[in-house]
Formats: sequence, structure tokens, C-alpha cells
Amino acid sequence: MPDYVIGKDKVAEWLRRLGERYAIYAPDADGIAFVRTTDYASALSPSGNTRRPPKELFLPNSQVLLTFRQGEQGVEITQEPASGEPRLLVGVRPCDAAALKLLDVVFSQDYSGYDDPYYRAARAATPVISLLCAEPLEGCFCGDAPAVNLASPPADAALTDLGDKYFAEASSETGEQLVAAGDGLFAAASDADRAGRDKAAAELGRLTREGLPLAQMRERLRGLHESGIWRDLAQKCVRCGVCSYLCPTCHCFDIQDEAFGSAGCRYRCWDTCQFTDFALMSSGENPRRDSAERLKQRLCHKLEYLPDRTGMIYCVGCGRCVRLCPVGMDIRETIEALSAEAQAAATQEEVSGAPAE
Amino acid sequence: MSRVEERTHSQEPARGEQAEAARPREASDAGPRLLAFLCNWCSYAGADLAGGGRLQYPPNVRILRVPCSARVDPVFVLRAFRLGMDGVLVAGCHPGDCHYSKGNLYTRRRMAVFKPWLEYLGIHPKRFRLEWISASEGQRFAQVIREMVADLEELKREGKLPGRGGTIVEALREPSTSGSPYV
Amino acid sequence: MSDIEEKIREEAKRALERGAACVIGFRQGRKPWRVTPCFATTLAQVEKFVWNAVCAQNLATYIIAAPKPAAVILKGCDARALATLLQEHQAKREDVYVIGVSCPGMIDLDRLEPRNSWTWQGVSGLDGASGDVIVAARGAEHRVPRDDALFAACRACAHPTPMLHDVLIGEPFEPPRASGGASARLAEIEAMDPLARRRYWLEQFKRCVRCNACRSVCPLCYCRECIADIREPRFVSRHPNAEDNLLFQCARVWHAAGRCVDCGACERACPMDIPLRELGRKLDKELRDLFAYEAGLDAEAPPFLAQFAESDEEKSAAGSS
Amino acid sequence: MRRVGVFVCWCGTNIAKTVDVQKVAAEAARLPGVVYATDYRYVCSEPGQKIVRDAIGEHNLDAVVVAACSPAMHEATFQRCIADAGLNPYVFQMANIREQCSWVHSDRELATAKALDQTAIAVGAAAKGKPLMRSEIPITKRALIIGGGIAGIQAALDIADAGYQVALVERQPSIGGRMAQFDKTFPTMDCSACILTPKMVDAARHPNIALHTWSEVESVSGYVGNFEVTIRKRARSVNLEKCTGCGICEEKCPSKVPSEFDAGLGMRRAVFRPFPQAVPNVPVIDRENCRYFKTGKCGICAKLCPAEAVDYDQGDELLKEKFGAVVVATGCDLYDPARMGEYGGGRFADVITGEQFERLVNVGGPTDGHIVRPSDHREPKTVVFIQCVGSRDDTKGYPYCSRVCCMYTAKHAILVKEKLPDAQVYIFYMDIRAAGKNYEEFVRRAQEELGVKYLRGRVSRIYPEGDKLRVKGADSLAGVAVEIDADLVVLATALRARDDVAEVARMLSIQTDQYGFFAEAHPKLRPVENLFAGIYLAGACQYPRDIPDTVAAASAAAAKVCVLFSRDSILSEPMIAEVNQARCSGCLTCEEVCPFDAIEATVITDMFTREKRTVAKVNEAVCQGCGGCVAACRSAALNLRGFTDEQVLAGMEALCRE
Repeated sequence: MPDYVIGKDKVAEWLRRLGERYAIYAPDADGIAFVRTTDYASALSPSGNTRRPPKELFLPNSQVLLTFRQGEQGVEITQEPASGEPRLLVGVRPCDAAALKLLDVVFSQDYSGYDDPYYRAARAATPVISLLCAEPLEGCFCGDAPAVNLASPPADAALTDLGDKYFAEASSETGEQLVAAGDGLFAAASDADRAGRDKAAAELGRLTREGLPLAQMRERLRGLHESGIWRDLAQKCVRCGVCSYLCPTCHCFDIQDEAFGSAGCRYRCWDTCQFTDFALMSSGENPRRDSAERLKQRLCHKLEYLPDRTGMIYCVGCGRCVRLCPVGMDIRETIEALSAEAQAAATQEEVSGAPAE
Repeated sequence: MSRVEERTHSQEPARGEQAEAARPREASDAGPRLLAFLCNWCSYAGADLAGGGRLQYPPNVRILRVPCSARVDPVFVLRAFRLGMDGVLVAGCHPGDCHYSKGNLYTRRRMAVFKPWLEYLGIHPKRFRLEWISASEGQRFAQVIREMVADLEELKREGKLPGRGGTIVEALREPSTSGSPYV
Repeated sequence: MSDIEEKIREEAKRALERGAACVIGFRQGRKPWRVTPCFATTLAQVEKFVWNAVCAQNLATYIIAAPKPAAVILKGCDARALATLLQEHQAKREDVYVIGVSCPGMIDLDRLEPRNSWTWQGVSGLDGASGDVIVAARGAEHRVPRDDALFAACRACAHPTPMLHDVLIGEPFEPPRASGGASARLAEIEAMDPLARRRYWLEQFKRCVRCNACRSVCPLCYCRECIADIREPRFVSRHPNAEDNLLFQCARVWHAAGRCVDCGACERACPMDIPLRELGRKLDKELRDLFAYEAGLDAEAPPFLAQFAESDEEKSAAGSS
Repeated sequence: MRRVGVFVCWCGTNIAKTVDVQKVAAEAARLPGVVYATDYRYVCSEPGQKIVRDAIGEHNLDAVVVAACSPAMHEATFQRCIADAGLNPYVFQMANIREQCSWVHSDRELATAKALDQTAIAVGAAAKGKPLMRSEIPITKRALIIGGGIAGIQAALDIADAGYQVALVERQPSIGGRMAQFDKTFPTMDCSACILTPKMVDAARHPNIALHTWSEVESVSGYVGNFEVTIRKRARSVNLEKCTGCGICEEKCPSKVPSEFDAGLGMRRAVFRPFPQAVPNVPVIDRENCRYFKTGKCGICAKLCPAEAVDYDQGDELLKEKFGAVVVATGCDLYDPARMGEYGGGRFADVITGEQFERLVNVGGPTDGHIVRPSDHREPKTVVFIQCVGSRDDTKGYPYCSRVCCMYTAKHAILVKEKLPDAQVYIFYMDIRAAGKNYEEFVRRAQEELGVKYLRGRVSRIYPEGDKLRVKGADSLAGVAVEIDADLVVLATALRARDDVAEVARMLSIQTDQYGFFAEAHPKLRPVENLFAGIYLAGACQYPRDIPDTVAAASAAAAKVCVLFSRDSILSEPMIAEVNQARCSGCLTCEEVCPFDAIEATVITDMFTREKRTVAKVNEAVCQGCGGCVAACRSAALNLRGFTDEQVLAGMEALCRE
């Protein structure tokens, strides 16, 4: 697909035109979340990724599935329709764009045998325009994440800041249409522009590379399921949901019914393996009784079980869990410690398993 | 006995929060809604006595019987306001007269802290009252209800009640706060 | 602070030698300004212990679950939280060896950042032991006046020196000037009219994602099952909307009435920057104004709201209107 | 969710006139959980109850709501009704649409809306209700009586006669109490000792009564049917078994101290019986005043005792015993006249109290029954009695009437007239309260037959004038000031609660009223019971009482004890608190707020983790169901059966229906 450039002074006009077709969502001024905006001039803020990832626009924290009421002829149930409101996400960071692609897999027919209508409808109606970060936030390690492509993230259109203009790559038909809406505002990109984009992506990659063996963890974790290291690593975890609620790829939910008087609804809301009652059974038994079990679940789910099933690694290095954990848990430290433990175990096995002669 | 039974058709549905757009109201629930937690031994009996004496008071109050005012968990009060009550009354035996000897003394201390805090949460002070009403104070019970309903009606007229909002199901169907713009 | 750090390590080692099952302190994380709790069971682990101006976390949170006897490093507010836990039989005094550290106030990194041109990517050092906070970034030093850098809870702290301790490290500190008084924000909220106040709180709680970090870090939120998680009966909807988010928090804060020591852990933990402390501060204020009561000062006393006195009469709002 | 049936009552026109009962029933039928709803003229009538019973069977109901009058009126009726139909009586809720709706509102539409809401609240609670069971609590059939006055003696005898074991604990060396001090009793003028002493002896000899004099109850724990009591038997220093009561020790004891029994008018020895007819007839050594115990020198009593009964080394003995019921009969104290400075109380020897007069006029008293002035032992010619000293007096005494003073003052006046017929007797009174059998006649006898002068008015001042006392008062009926030069003035001092009442109340976990008297469970209907089940009240510890009232109360308390003991076990309250141990984190705030000490800590082993942890436990026999603990529990670990969180919240939520 062809590449373009657009002058920074022309972006507002482009978004204004798109705003006629879409409700435009961009990071708010505080960098907390994607919010609906008509302030097109400042939609593309240079701040890092939002505290709340854009996943909530597709998998809301809570979503009504059906409503019910006691009617004259018994209980009447109304299915909640999936909303296809046309929205446009602007300024999604490459990590979050990658995370959305990962979520697409989870909510797809191929993966679960169930094509989630709410997720699918929202995704179909919501094109994504990404923007490469000018500077990483503390704790970002997207440079290590195999799922993340900084230069060409999986968005409909991918923007890269080139000083006075943005480099724009349309990566889908929708992306082409988005650019087409800016008829007269875009110019074709030059080789120099392309080089500039590559350089910016490379520089960000360099800044966010810590050498974490994300891709190797799938193998390394296999031998650690019974290890005592989880207990040590998880001792300080206070079982809140910050890491998973704010993780762009965590997607667990719970389904609850609430009724008042003669009517009520069934909704699904976020849930997390980090909560004590996540695996609690009505008998009172809890197979994931302590934080060690829960940490293992979260790490292995991202780095072993899902990679086993999808071939993709479900950590995009966005750094939110690092920055926002109230007790300073650092997934990078955890991964390093686990990796070291696995390698130590392997070495020992080699030594002890060596032929007797 | 003066009859304080006039029905108030307030001019306008009180202007509440945007999110709590007034739902179509039936004539029967146009007035403010008051929930009263009455202790079984004193205040509930006081309300019965008001009935025996045919003391008229506004029909806006809904009565929930509890054994003792100490049974009223302040979280119930928070919940009641969440459920759209305009006012909440907690009434118990006079201190010293508690059927359980000192239950209401715990209530008294608890509520002394709770009430100003409730106000701080944005519940107008006239929307919550703690009263001691004995089994012999039917007059007083009727008076308290009259006062409270009059206060609530006035708040409503002045637009100082947040409005009853939609039904709970509607509230639940509001988009969750994460997943939609929060500003 | 290296002096204090040295003493902490010394006392931690002594505690281990005397049979403590673990010592809970802080170690440095991946950056100098990142510290994280450390559960030391060996002398070597104690060597990792650090003490600096970002050791804000309240380690009292770990006491209930910690293997006993436990030694733990507690600041003024943390030790008062322990006093509340002792009042409520959540630990035995003899099972907890308190290494008390006089606290000069802890630094809120978020308060440093916005006012400066540097970003954390370039920071190489941070010194907040006393006086101005000095941030070394890309070869330059940035100075921030101490008052501007401290957590709000620290600026309001009335008891920086742990009252409950087995050993005390560091000279006792005078409370900072803002302590004991009403905070400006509290007064502002009080000054609003009720409906505006309600709108203010709902506005704040629109951000809440119900991650429960506030309750998870709170040393006093030790319920085995929070009422917010109980489905039958349903006290609070799990559907995150501003009203129920606020209700959840109100139930939580009310449950800390007369117990909360205003350590600020909830507010620090909140990833959405909701001013959680301000809810509890009002309760503190009422308790102080009405009853001259402050939580966490007496580990022997029964919980305050589980008592009554004749003199409560004049403080009760009943019958006043 | 239960299958709820709703029955809306018209109560004739009482409800139906204001509330559209048919509409309420029709709307109620649509409430969740409701499978049947109807209305009827009088649901409480037999045909009405039959409709309920039939509907239970026909519609397979397992919860019932009746929207009718106040539950105070008919809750029990309907509970019996549904029990007859085979339902548990507690799967029942009442919606009060009469006293709290139709009777207080007149707008039909609004009253109907309210009636429906109240019904919905009841349906919500009924749908979440559960059958409740009572548990059986075994009873130890032994009674503890605290106080050996006439109240304690009477209660002990009655209970013992019914065949139950009784322990009677008295602080003084002898039982008998105040009545033993009295000379005659009004209005019959029986000799007090003549009617009391036989009862004292009966109590001492009764095979079912264990007497513990010179003893105190040290601690009481437990609950109805199961009290654990520690009794401290103070060292008597005289062996109860060996002593023959010959009295030599008393005669020879060199230490004299004012006699408490004689209200300070006479002296007793350090080894003493308070009065000659004491039961047991064995002295005690008052170690504080005994020369041997103070100086180590003396020992005369030991040397002279022919039975070798004196034992200086005796120590206190602690008895730990179990009882099923406790009768508190600790009596009262008297108002201290020193608080009434204008009457010279305590300063002028010849201004005495009624109690002192009793000893003065008693043949066994310090003057052998001669009425003489304490100052010079002369017979008084003019005696002035003043009533209401400390009674009906908000400023220096108590607002209440002490009830006995009018009568005993009349008795005293009669005694003066009988013994000193020439003496002039005046009585200052506020009102004459002579309500009682033959009481009014008694007072009239004093006034009309014996010429006692009753002056309605207060005395403002008493001061010495020569060897007399000038009494300045007013006769408000005549409207004149009165001055009387009296030889002897007798103050009818108020009866008041004992000084140590707070300690006793704390020990027993019972309540007192604003004056410190022990509080009854209900002033009208449960006058001899305390709210704390298993503890009963008798006599003047509850309120000023004369002898017949005291004896009646004692017998009533005894009857209550016998009712309790007539069963082998009792049933607990059904609506009480319960603990969900899985949720309980053992903070024990509930234990602090329980007014009945019904909650205690217990250690359990967690079902899944096998860890031991402390949780709260409700003593079902003690819990009265106030629910204070439930509201104090942050974890919702406590719940109140019959008023559960589920039920209260369901009631509230019912108001939010569409």
C-alpha cells in the first residue's frame, strides 16, 4: 500500500472531515483514557500510552447482554443488540494496536469456537489510527515484544511523527478510505520520509529494548509450574486488579445477573485471575488459593498457554503494569527471575542427568 | 388535628443530573420518596400509635421495620440513596430506653459521625435524619414525617434533589464508565 | 539516609538472629526511584534493604499474612495501622517486631514530573532525604521544594514518628506544618453546595475501573470477602458506573471510620488518580472535632465505634432539627 | 426464591375505605416470587385464616405475606395460622397497611400506592426468608439468691419449697436484712422480729437452701440456665460448725465500735452478731476493728471460747458453682441526711433518721425500747417527724416518692403516742400517700384517735434553741408559718439505690434505671424479670417497696424461677444473630457491641486450608436479636435471622421496581 505524509497543520482538518463520519476518540489531556473528542487540533498528543488501554472500547468494563422483566405472560427476555456505532480511534500506540490484534484472535471463532458479536461489531465499526510514541514512558519495553511492530503497527493507518509532518501508512482498505477522506491534505511519501519513519521506529525500539527473553519464556515456563519461585515472587502481591485491568491484552470477564423488583439484566464485567474470588467455587474451595498460584496463572497465560494455542505472545511491553502496580511488582524482574530459575534448573538437570561415566 | 395531606404536584420534575434524566412519572409517585427504618419496640410502635390516633401525615414514607436502630447498617442508608430514595429516616428508642438496653447508644455514636459525612458525599442534610421516637410519641412520629416530607418537597422545588433517575435496570444499562468517555 | 539504612539492616539482622520468620522491608527496584517490598529470611537478603524518600508503601498491609514472628519496618502511619490491627485481634503484639523508622515524609513522583521538563527516561538519581528534593537527569540537577514534592498524606501527617515500636531508628520528627488541620481540598469540597458536591464525587468516580487496588493495599481492608464482592445480598453493583463506584468506595471508607490512619495507601495505589483520601479525611475530621478521637493511637482500646459514652448525646444530630 | 402468597385484608372498611385493596392484591400478584394474591374482608377471622391455610395447600406456598394491621396486632395470629397449615411460622411477613397507611392517609390513590409498596417490601423480605428453628438449651435447676433480706429469704423459701436447690448469699453476718431492724410493721403493728425470725430459721434449716452469710458474689458469667458463679465466703474467723452461739466472746471482747445494725445509736464488739436472733447464730470477727488483727495482741475470745471455735487463721473461701437462675434481692440504701444541712442532719444528736428511730423504739435496741433523746437520754415531750427528706426533691435528693415513708412515719407517731401518751407529735408532710390495704385507716387512726398533728408543709430550718430544737416550717393549709420547739426530730429519709449498684449491674450484665435501681424487663408486664434472661429482681433493689410489696415481688420472682425450672431445657429465640464463619476475620467488633455478651471468640480449623483461626460465635441462649453486631460487622459475616441483610435489602429494592 502506498505511504503518505500530512503536514501537522492539516491534521485537524483531516480529522474534522473524518468526524463527520465517525465519533472520534483520542487520548484525553491527562493521558488517562481514550475519550470522545472534537478538539481535532490536539487529538494527536505526544504523551505516551494512556493509562487505560483502548481495549475498553471493544470489551467494556461492563456490558449488558440481555435484560429481563416479569411480564404478564411470565419472564420476558430481551437480547441486547451489539452496537455498531461508527467510531474512530486516533493516536493508538503501536503496543496497543498490537494488543487489539491479539484480542481479535481471542474473540474469534477460530480460537474459541465463538465469535463474540459485541466485540466483533465494535471492532468492525471502529477503525484505528496509530501513532508512534515520541518518547517511551518509564517502564516501557515494547522493543522486546515480538508482537509489536513499531514501524508498521497493525492499524488501519499508522502515523509517525517526522517533525513538522506525520508519515502515514495506510495498511488496510479502511485505512485507504481514511486517507482518501483527507483528499488534498496528504502527499505521497518520499524515500527520505520512509527512512525517517524507520529511524524513529528504530530509535524507539532501541530505547525500549531490555533484552527480555519474551519469546523464550514459553519453553522456559514449562518446567517451573511446580517451582517454589512463584511464592517468593508473589509474596508482595496484594491481589488487586491493576495489572490485568489495565493490561491491553487481558480479557477475562465475569457474567452477573442483577435484578430489582420485577426487572433486571445480565451483564458481563471485567474480572481478573488476580482477584481471590476469581476461581472460587461455591463450595468454598479455591484451586488458586494464594498469590503464587495467581501470579503463575497470569504469567503463564500470557507467555505460555496463549502462545501455545495462538503462536503469539500476549505481552506487548506497554509497561502499564510496571508503572501502576501499587507494590512495585515489575513484570520485567519477574520474567528475568523466572528465566534465570528455568535456566538454573536446566543446567542442574544437565549436570545431574549427565551419563554416569 | 390539621390535615397536612395536600398533594404536591411540583411544577417541574426536579432537574437532576443529566445521566438521571427524569423518567415519565405516574401521578402516584410524584412526591419525594422517604424511607424510614423504624425500630420495632419504640418508633414502629410510635407509628402504630399515630395510626391509632388517626394522625394524618404525608403518604410519601415507606416503612421498614428493624429490631433496633443499631441494626441499621449505614451501608443500608448509602444503598437507599443509591436506589433513588430522596430521604432516609432512622428512628429508634430514646437513649436509655432501648429495648436492648444500649443498642441505640451505638447508633447514636455511629450516626453522629455518619451524618456529616453523608452530607459531605453530597446528600443534603435534610435528606437524612436520626430521631428518637418512643412508643408513646405518635404525635412526634407524624410530625417528623411531615417535617421531612415538607423539607424534601422544598428541596425538590428548589432543584436540590438529584432526581430519582431511571429505574435501576436503566442505570445498569448505562454504559459502564470505562468503555465510554468519562468526561 | 545511608545511616538509617545501615541501622535498619542491623536491626533486621538482629531480628532474624532472634528468630523472626521474616523481616519485611524495602529493596530497590530496577531504578533508583523504584522500591518494592522485600521479605527477607536470610542475612544476605537483608543486605538488599534500602531506605529512602520513596519507601512510601505501608508494609503493615503484609502483617496479617506474614509468617510469624515477623519483623517489619514501619513508619509513623504504618505503625498506627498496626495499632488498629492489634485492636482488632488481627495480630498478636508479641508476634510482630516493629522496627520503627522516623519518617520525614515520602515523595510523590507524580508531583515531581509535571513541573519539570525532564522525563523519567533520563533520570539517573533522586535524593529526598531532607530539604529540597534533588533529581539528577541528563547531567543536570533539578531542585524541587520539599513541600511541593511530598505526598498529600505526608504533608498532613500528625505522627511521623512511630509510637508503637520495638526499636526506633532516626530522630523523632516534628509533624509538618499542615498536620492535624483541614486540608485545603477538604475545605473546598465542604464549601460546595450538596448537589455540586455530589456531582464532584460522581465526576471523580467516573474514572474508577474497580481494580480494587485501594482496598488491596489498605492495611485495614482485611475482610475475607469484601461486601462489594458479595452477590447475595448485593450491597454494591459490580457494574462500574459512577454511582456504584462511589457507593463501593463509600462503603469501604465508612468501614474504615474510626480505624483509618490516613496513611494514603489507597490514594497512592489508585491508577486513576481519584482523590480517595478526601473521603476518609472528612470522617477523621468529624471524629477529631466531635470526639477528639484519632485512630491508631491506642492498640489496647476497643474499636471506637464499638463503644459509646454518655457524652455522645451532645454530639448526636438526633432530635436537633 | 420462595413461593409467596399475598393476602390483603380489608379490615372491614378500616383499610378498604382508603386503600384500593383489590388493586393492591392484583398488583402484588405480579411481584416476583408471588404465586398467589387475593384480598378478603377480615383475613384474621376464622374464614380468613382458612383462606390462607387453603391457599398454602392449593398453591404450594412456602411463604406468606399478609397486608393488614400492625404486626403488633396479629403477627402471632398469622404465624399460628400458617404453622397449622404446616409452614414454619417465620416464613411470614406482615405489611402494615392499616395503622401505618389507611388510618393516617386519606388520598386513596396515594394510600394505595403506599400500601402496595409496603406489601412489596414484605414480599421481598418473605421471598428471601428462611424457616427458623429454636435450639434447646439445658437448664441447671439451682437458683442463686443475692441478698438475704426478706426478699431473698422469701424467694429462697418459695423456690426451695418447690423442690429446687437454692444458694442464698448475704453480705452481712446474718440474714434478715432491714426488716430485722424494724420494731413493728405497719399497718398491723405486728412485731417485725416475730414474723421475720421464723422465716430466717426456716431458711437456715431448709434442706434445699445453702446459706452463705458474710459472703459476696464475686463473679457471674454464662446465661440463662447456665450461670457460672463464684461466691467469696469471707473469713468469719469463727468456726461455723463448732460455735454454739453462747456469746462469751462478744461479752469479753475489748473492742467496741458503733453498731451498724443499730444505725450508730449503740455499740457492738469486734466479734459480734448484729442482733441476738442472728441466723446463723454465730459471730464474726470484724478484722478491721479487732485488736488481735490490728496489733497481734489480745486473743481473749479464742482463749475464752469453750468450743474452741475461734480461728484467726481462717481464710476466704471461693466457691465456684453453677446456677440456672439468679434472683437479685440486694435491697436499698438510705438517703444521707447530712446532705440536708438545714435540718442539721448528722450535726444535732437529737435529729435522727427513721432508721435510727426504729432502733430506738425496739426492745432489742440500744435503749431497750425506751424512746429517749440520744443527747441526754431524756424522754421527749415534743416529737417532730419530717417526711420526704430526699424524696420528691429534685434539688437535694431524688424526684421519686419513696413510698414507705408516709406509712412508717404514721407508725412511728403511733408508737410515740403509745409509749409516751403525753408527748406532742407533729408530722410535716407534702401529701399523704396511703394506698394499700388498711393503710389509709392506719393513718387516720394516728390523726384521729391518737391526735398526731399533721401539718402540710415543708420545714425550712432546724436549729438548737436551749436544749430544744426549733423547727421552723409552714402549714400551707392554714397559710401560716409554724415554729415548734421539739425535743426530738425524726427525718423520713428517702430510699435510694445501693452505692455499689454499678458494680453489681456490671457483674450481672444487667441494666439500671436513671436512679441506679435495677431495671425490669418491662415496667408493666415483666416487672420482676430483667432483660438479661435468667435474672430476676425482687424487693427494694428495683424501686422503694414496703414489706408486703417486697414479699409479693419475691414470690413472683420465685414463681418465674420455678417456671423456668419446670422444664428441662428452654428454647432459644428464633430471630437471633448467626455467624458465617467463612467470612469472619475475627476482629470481634461484634463482641464489643453486643449488649448481652452473647458473642465470644472461638477457634476453628478452616475447611479448605486447614489453618486455625479465630472467629466470632453467637451464644444462642443469650442473643436477644437486636442486630447491633450485624451492622457493626464490616464483612457481612454476621446476619440476623428474620431480619437478614438479604431481607432488608430485598425490601429496599422492592421499592425500585418498575
